[in-house]
Amino acid sequence: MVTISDYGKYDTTWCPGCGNFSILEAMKQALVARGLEPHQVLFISGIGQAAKAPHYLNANVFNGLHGRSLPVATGAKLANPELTVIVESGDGCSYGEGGNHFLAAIRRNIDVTLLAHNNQVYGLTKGQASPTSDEGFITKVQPGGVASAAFNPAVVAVAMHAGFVARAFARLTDNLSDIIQQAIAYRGFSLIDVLQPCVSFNKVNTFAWYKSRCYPLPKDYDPTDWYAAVKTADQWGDRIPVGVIYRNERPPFEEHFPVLSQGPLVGRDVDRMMLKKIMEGYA
Amino acid sequence: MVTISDYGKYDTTWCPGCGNFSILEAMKQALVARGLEPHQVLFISGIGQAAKAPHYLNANVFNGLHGRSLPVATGAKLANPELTVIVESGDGCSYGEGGNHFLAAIRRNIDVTLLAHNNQVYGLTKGQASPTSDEGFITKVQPGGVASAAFNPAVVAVAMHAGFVARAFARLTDNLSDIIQQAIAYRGFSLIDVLQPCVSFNKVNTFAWYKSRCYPLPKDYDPTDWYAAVKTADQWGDRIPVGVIYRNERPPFEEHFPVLSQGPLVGRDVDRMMLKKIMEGYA
Amino acid sequence: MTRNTINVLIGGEAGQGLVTIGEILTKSVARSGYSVVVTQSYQSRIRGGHNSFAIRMGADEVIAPQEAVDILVPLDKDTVRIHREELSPWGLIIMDEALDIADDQGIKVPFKQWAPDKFLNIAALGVVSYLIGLDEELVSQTMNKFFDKMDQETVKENRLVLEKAFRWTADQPLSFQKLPRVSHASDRLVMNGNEAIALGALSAGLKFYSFYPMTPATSIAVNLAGKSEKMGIIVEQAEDEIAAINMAIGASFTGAPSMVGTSGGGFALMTEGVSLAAMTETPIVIVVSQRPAPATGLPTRTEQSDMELVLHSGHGEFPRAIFAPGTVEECFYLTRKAFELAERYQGPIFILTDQFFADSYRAIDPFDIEDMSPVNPSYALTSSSSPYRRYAFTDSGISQRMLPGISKHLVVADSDEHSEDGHITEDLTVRQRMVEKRLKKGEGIKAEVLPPQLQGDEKPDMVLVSWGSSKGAVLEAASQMRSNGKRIATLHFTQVWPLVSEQFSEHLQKTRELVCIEGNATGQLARLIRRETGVLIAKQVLRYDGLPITPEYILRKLCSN
Amino acid sequence: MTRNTINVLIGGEAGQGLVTIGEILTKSVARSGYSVVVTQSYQSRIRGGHNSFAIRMGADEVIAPQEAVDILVPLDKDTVRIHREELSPWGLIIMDEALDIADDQGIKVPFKQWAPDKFLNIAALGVVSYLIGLDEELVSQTMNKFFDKMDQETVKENRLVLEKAFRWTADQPLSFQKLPRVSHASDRLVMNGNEAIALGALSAGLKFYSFYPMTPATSIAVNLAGKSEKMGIIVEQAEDEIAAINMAIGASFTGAPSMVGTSGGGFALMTEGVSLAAMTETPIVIVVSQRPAPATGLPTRTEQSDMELVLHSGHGEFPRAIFAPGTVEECFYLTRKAFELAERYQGPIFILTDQFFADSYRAIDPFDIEDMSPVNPSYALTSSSSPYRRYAFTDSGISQRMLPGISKHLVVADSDEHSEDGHITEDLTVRQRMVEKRLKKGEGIKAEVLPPQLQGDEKPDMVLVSWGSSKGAVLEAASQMRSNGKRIATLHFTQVWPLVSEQFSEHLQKTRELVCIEGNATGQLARLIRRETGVLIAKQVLRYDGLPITPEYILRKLCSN
Ligand SMILES: Cc1ncc(C[n+]2csc(CCOP(=O)(O)OP(=O)(O)O)c2C)c(N)n1
Ligand SMILES: Cc1ncc(C[n+]2csc(CCOP(=O)(O)OP(=O)(O)O)c2C)c(N)n1
Ligand code: SF4
Ligand code: SF4
Ligand SMILES: [Mg+2]
Ligand SMILES: [Mg+2]
Repeated sequence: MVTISDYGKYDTTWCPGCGNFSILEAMKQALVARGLEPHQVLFISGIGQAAKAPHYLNANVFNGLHGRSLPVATGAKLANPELTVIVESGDGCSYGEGGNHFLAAIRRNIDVTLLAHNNQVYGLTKGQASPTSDEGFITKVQPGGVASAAFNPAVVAVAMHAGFVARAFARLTDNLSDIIQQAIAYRGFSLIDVLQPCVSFNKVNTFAWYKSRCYPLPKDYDPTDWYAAVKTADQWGDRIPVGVIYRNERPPFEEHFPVLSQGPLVGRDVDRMMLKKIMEGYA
Repeated sequence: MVTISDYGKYDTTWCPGCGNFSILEAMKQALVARGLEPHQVLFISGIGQAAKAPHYLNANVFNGLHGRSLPVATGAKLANPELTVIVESGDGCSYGEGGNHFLAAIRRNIDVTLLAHNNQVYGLTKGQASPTSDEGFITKVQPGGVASAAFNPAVVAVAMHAGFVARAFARLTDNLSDIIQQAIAYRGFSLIDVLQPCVSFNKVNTFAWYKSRCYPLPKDYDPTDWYAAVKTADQWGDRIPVGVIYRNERPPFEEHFPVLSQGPLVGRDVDRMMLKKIMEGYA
Repeated sequence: MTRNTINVLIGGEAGQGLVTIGEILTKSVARSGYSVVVTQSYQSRIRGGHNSFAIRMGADEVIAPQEAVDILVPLDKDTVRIHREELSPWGLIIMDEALDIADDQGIKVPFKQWAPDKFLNIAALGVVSYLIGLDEELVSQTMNKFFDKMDQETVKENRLVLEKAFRWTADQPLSFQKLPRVSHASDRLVMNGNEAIALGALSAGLKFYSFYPMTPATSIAVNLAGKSEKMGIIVEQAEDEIAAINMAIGASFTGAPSMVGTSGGGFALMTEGVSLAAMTETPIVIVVSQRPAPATGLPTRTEQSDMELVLHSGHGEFPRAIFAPGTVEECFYLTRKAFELAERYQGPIFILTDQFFADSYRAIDPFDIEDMSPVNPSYALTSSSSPYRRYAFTDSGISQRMLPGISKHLVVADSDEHSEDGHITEDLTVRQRMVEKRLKKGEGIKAEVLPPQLQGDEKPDMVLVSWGSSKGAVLEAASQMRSNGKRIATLHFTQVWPLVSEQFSEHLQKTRELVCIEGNATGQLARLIRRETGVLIAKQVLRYDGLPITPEYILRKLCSN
Repeated sequence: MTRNTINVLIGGEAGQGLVTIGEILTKSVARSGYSVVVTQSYQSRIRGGHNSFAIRMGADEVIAPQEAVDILVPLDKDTVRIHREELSPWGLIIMDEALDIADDQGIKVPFKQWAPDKFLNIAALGVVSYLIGLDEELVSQTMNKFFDKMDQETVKENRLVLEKAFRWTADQPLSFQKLPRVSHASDRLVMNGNEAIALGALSAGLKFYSFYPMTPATSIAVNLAGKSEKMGIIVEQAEDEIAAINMAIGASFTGAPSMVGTSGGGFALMTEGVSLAAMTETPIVIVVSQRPAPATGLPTRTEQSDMELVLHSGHGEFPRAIFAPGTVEECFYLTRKAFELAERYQGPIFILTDQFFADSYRAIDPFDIEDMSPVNPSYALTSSSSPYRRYAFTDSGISQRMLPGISKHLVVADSDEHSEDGHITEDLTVRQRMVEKRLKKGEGIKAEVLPPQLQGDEKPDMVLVSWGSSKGAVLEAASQMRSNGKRIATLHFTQVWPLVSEQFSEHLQKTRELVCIEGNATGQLARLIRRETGVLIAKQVLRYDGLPITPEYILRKLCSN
């Protein structure tokens, strides 16, 4: 049986007090709770502080380019649908540089879990605004405050009828772990937008700021009601709901490929007789 | 006084019967109705059949790369806020290759009108699926039918609280022209998603298909009601509402730049005394 | 230009169906045992404008396009205006009498008398087929096969029109010189460059192809998608080129031999991904199908101006190989070779082609598909050492590759500089060794480079240097010059990187004159050769108007220069 | 290595404030009239790890970093472990007695006795300042200015700690050789490479800067953003690098002199846009600040491995210029020059720098800002001909540029091949002329190329060839070798493209030995020189471990080679 210790313990390069630590813990808990062994899991990440997370546990890892983890995850999952594929990256990575892939992943409903560490700032590059930074957020390169509206990934995902949409708060670790488990279990694309305090660069959306605002969705909340979910996802400000906001039963992308019903592509031979026939079609 | 003929008449490279012709006409009508002279208008486009539109009227034109017209438009408008900047491009250009810029333009609320010729297909490259192609749409590269959900630009834009969101049908030319006028008048980002029959490559979403489905929003429709607008924008299938779906009063992006209150950046001198002081700050 | 071949050019507006007649005629000619080279020229629009489809055919091997036209088939008046002066002295213009053009080489055909307008194409096909000496039955069969799912009624009508066309032409007092009879195998295939790349990839074991549509690369996707279910592969249209290459890298990482295809602008977007493949040491084959640039340029025309781009694409330094096939057979075999190298050296390998070649049909003998095994995978299913280290240092620079999820070994790949175990590092000693490890693989790639092909006179007065798709044109121009008594050799590169000076620099030094022939405006291969050998090729024949290099073009430039 | 300069290295974890002491010390040294070269080395993390800030200072001009450390200021134990062996024989380690390290070159300072922990930095600053001979009052003032908006209480405490540190050090029996007195102007500025680029751009008339954050280019944005309101410019963070360059092109098109800055991976994403700027003939300045690659590589370290990438970036063929400044002054002036060329030749012009240089503070004399006019705009407000043709053919290839909306003339720009009026065309004759027009501009660029700088012996036995940020290190290494009796010259390129062979190839031929010195693993400049001149530079000193080239590194390699 898999235990937390199978996922190891590593030194990190994160700042003391960073919200990333709880996310890492919640992730390990969730993997163990799902009975997944390290080799069954593939983490894919981009570049940023959050994107280093996969280096800090035992699993398969592809730590790719800033903003490009979802396409890598899509290819990886299509080539081996048996892997549990989890993308972990920051808000900049997932919604900024990677915005177009975010839309495409939702449209595909590829069976990948995107866990976005949303600290509303670019951490690794030292504190520029991210797409989720609140309007007016002041940084060294936005001395007059952010002029764009903040990107709300949850409401966009729900509006697009994404398969599974959740918001979480890093320090509600059990709640987060539970959501991660549901997301992994979900067969299709699952988004978990995790609010994560950055103690070094975000002095506005702090631990206390999130804590006083985040409230779990009520027990009787119905995540299958799309229209209600849009409103729930849109909520931001004094009250921020966390939990599974929306889910539906769209078939996962992989199901559209008959070839994948037999499992991974690796090791499949080339059907030379078929290929010969195909070639002869060029006569 | 400006007249239609000021906008000229050109040979096009479009197929006879294409929906683009009516869009071109509606655009000219709208420009004239707004009293805009050709030199006051800057058209920016990407690459595709739709993106050729600006070549077919008299105006300033920047015909850039596939998918990248919104950033060009943003820069152009910021450098000269007095220009009326209109982006015309296809669905592939605007929502596919350019998806990330679509999100960013909405967030900025830059005073640019995006008129997307949405034929639900890649025309110029001969009929591949576009982001707006309906699920199941069959093409030479999607022989099993499109497996991704169709992108609904209107619902995403509304969900993001875009400034001005409209859908139109190319052949309802007057309605379209009216919407274009409103969009140009709107101070902020305006999206007009124009359903446009492609007679060569889209044999599903034909003129008749659109015609039987598109209905104008009722007179008493309130485009300032966000929550209702989400539902309206989401409607697709047997009934497709056309008209101004949503609008709000967010300040346009340009207003965040004090320097722009004095008009275009061109020709401004360098304040050398100020620069000297800045330099001395490095002591 | 030569009477050994016949060059038929069909011209008209986009949408008039000229590609249809062109393809049926090409297939008929090939099935009759002749050799063909097709040149397609079209505009970036769907309807209207002016397009052409030229088929040069011969009993002996035809290797290059030809500008002079022997039979012109204009589907509109414009075609005559545009192509009239290309007509050879013995050439004919086969035109609908309704076109109303007076021309003493023109043959007015009463198409309208035989059938309604929509059969005009078939009628023209019949006339041309008769003129060049094809068998009516064979043309008819080819046509039926082409129109696959047609109702019996139309089949019959087509046949009837063809018959009328043959009969009418036979009755004309024409002395056009038919193709000589040949007894070649009739199982010849008709395939263009992109089709051969697709087929080569399938035979090599391709399992994943991702792309974003872009002319002239899209037809690779079309060819693969059409076969995806049968061959058990995945073909996925990505949201953009960046996604395309990153998806392919992801698929390759988890075990699917992967390829992407695009053209210049799309490739520019992929270059960060190229660097990622190199850093993570993930095998990937990248096809770049060139067209005139900068920027959008001329989307449907041809050029050879992205060689330097491909060679230096991706930030940082890493090894790569670039193949530039010059025949359809090479497209097939070099694609296989590209997969081999990608697997063996675990990184990006390129195939550089162009619009001319992508669309250029040729008659070829079938490949021995049955005897060709897919490329050996480079991954191992078990590891000798535990814990497994993805980037273990070795003498060759090649580390054992494993796949995630296939064994209990964990596979860690990183875009940051990493240690042997794949985890991010800032140890600068490790950095240095990793740079050396990656570059080391370049030596292996170099050791299996395909040398350029030297042909022609042993002691040439002039050596023509070229690469990629211009191969046939250069060879033909050289042989033409030789028949005029000149001593000419050709040195053609089908692999443009790495260049191994020892393989060819002596050939460059043993001649009085060197001429580099390239489809670009700055002489990229010439520059590269100088960089790698020090030899300056001062004289260049360059073409950059969007059209392919032809033997005539080379000869014109060499004489006038 | 030399006793003319003092090299102070402050090391510790990220977040310990070593940059703060480093910067105050640097400014104090500069204001005292000395010359400095700062080398910052840091990891890709926000807290922890090991970073260092080294200040080499001297009364004469200091031009390069130095590895040997004369005063080591460890803020943690790790620093001693990592840097101990760099300590010069006369070097000192200034450490908190609490660090508990026994070292006979170590000076244990009772920091904790003077003030609480948070003043440790100031205390260390005081000790070092005294040792190198700075004036207490000047250091104190510099400190106050640095901590700008501090309350009076803290100012007083800081002052007190400084005083204690000075007094304590004066009482120690130390014979450390202070800097000689100098009587230089005290209005020297302290500026790093990126700051000088930002300032140069402002003085040239920059009005629009768009970027996506990427180390080591981000500090350009930070510098510009901080001044944007005062200078009336727009600084915009884009959603990605593709947007950044396209925005800048848009802004330039409507009249704002524009610049973008990024590093390798971000630049790879911009390359399609580079091609767009070339095709539409839109002026743009592009700063590429290099770091070790491929892929993410080592984000906070230095390298010179993207020269070939930049030179060949963008699909298709078009002219460009690439500047590679070697001093902070050159950063300023070459940025101005880049704007000039961008305006004049209407296309992409590059500045190639790197992390070492981006972060390397130097003491410089103020620029004559008042006397420097902004770059002349290339656009005209009225047109001589009507209708205005954006791409009118001219002898120079340069067409009159106009701006949309400024007059009644319509301005049409196109990414497709276009005719003179800017509208899309498929006329292949026009295509050919447009290619020639664009390339023609390259001749103009070539005519104003900055020749490489030849220095040193007239009849050298060895010529050291280099480019960009390694300038100082190479010059110093050469002078070191000369003082050892060798005949050495240096040939340094501050513009790496175009290369004009006539300007320098004879220098390469008049020596027995050529050595190319580059911060990469494959010798990119050497290759380029061979390509352009035929001259092979067989011997190379390359560095690719992420650290800057130092005089010592060069000497070590040249002796061991
Ligand atoms: C193409 C590219 N552009 C920019 C960068 C620089 N970069 C590295 S991390 C980062 C932002 C990180 O922000 P986020 O994704 O929110 O992660 P965080 O550090 O906040 O966890 C950026 C811009 C890069 N590595 N690659
Ligand atoms: C970077 C890049 N990728 C791909 C292309 C090829 N391309 C040209 S137009 C087009 C799609 C056009 O579709 P859409 O935007 O819907 O316009 P339409 O032709 O349907 O009007 C594509 C993929 C390109 N020019 N540049
Ligand atoms: S910079 Fe912010 S997000 Fe990154 S590790 Fe530190 S606290 Fe966490
Ligand atoms: S291909 Fe379609 S969209 Fe393009 S011009 Fe023809 S009908 Fe219109
Ligand atoms: Mg973040
Ligand atoms: Mg379209």
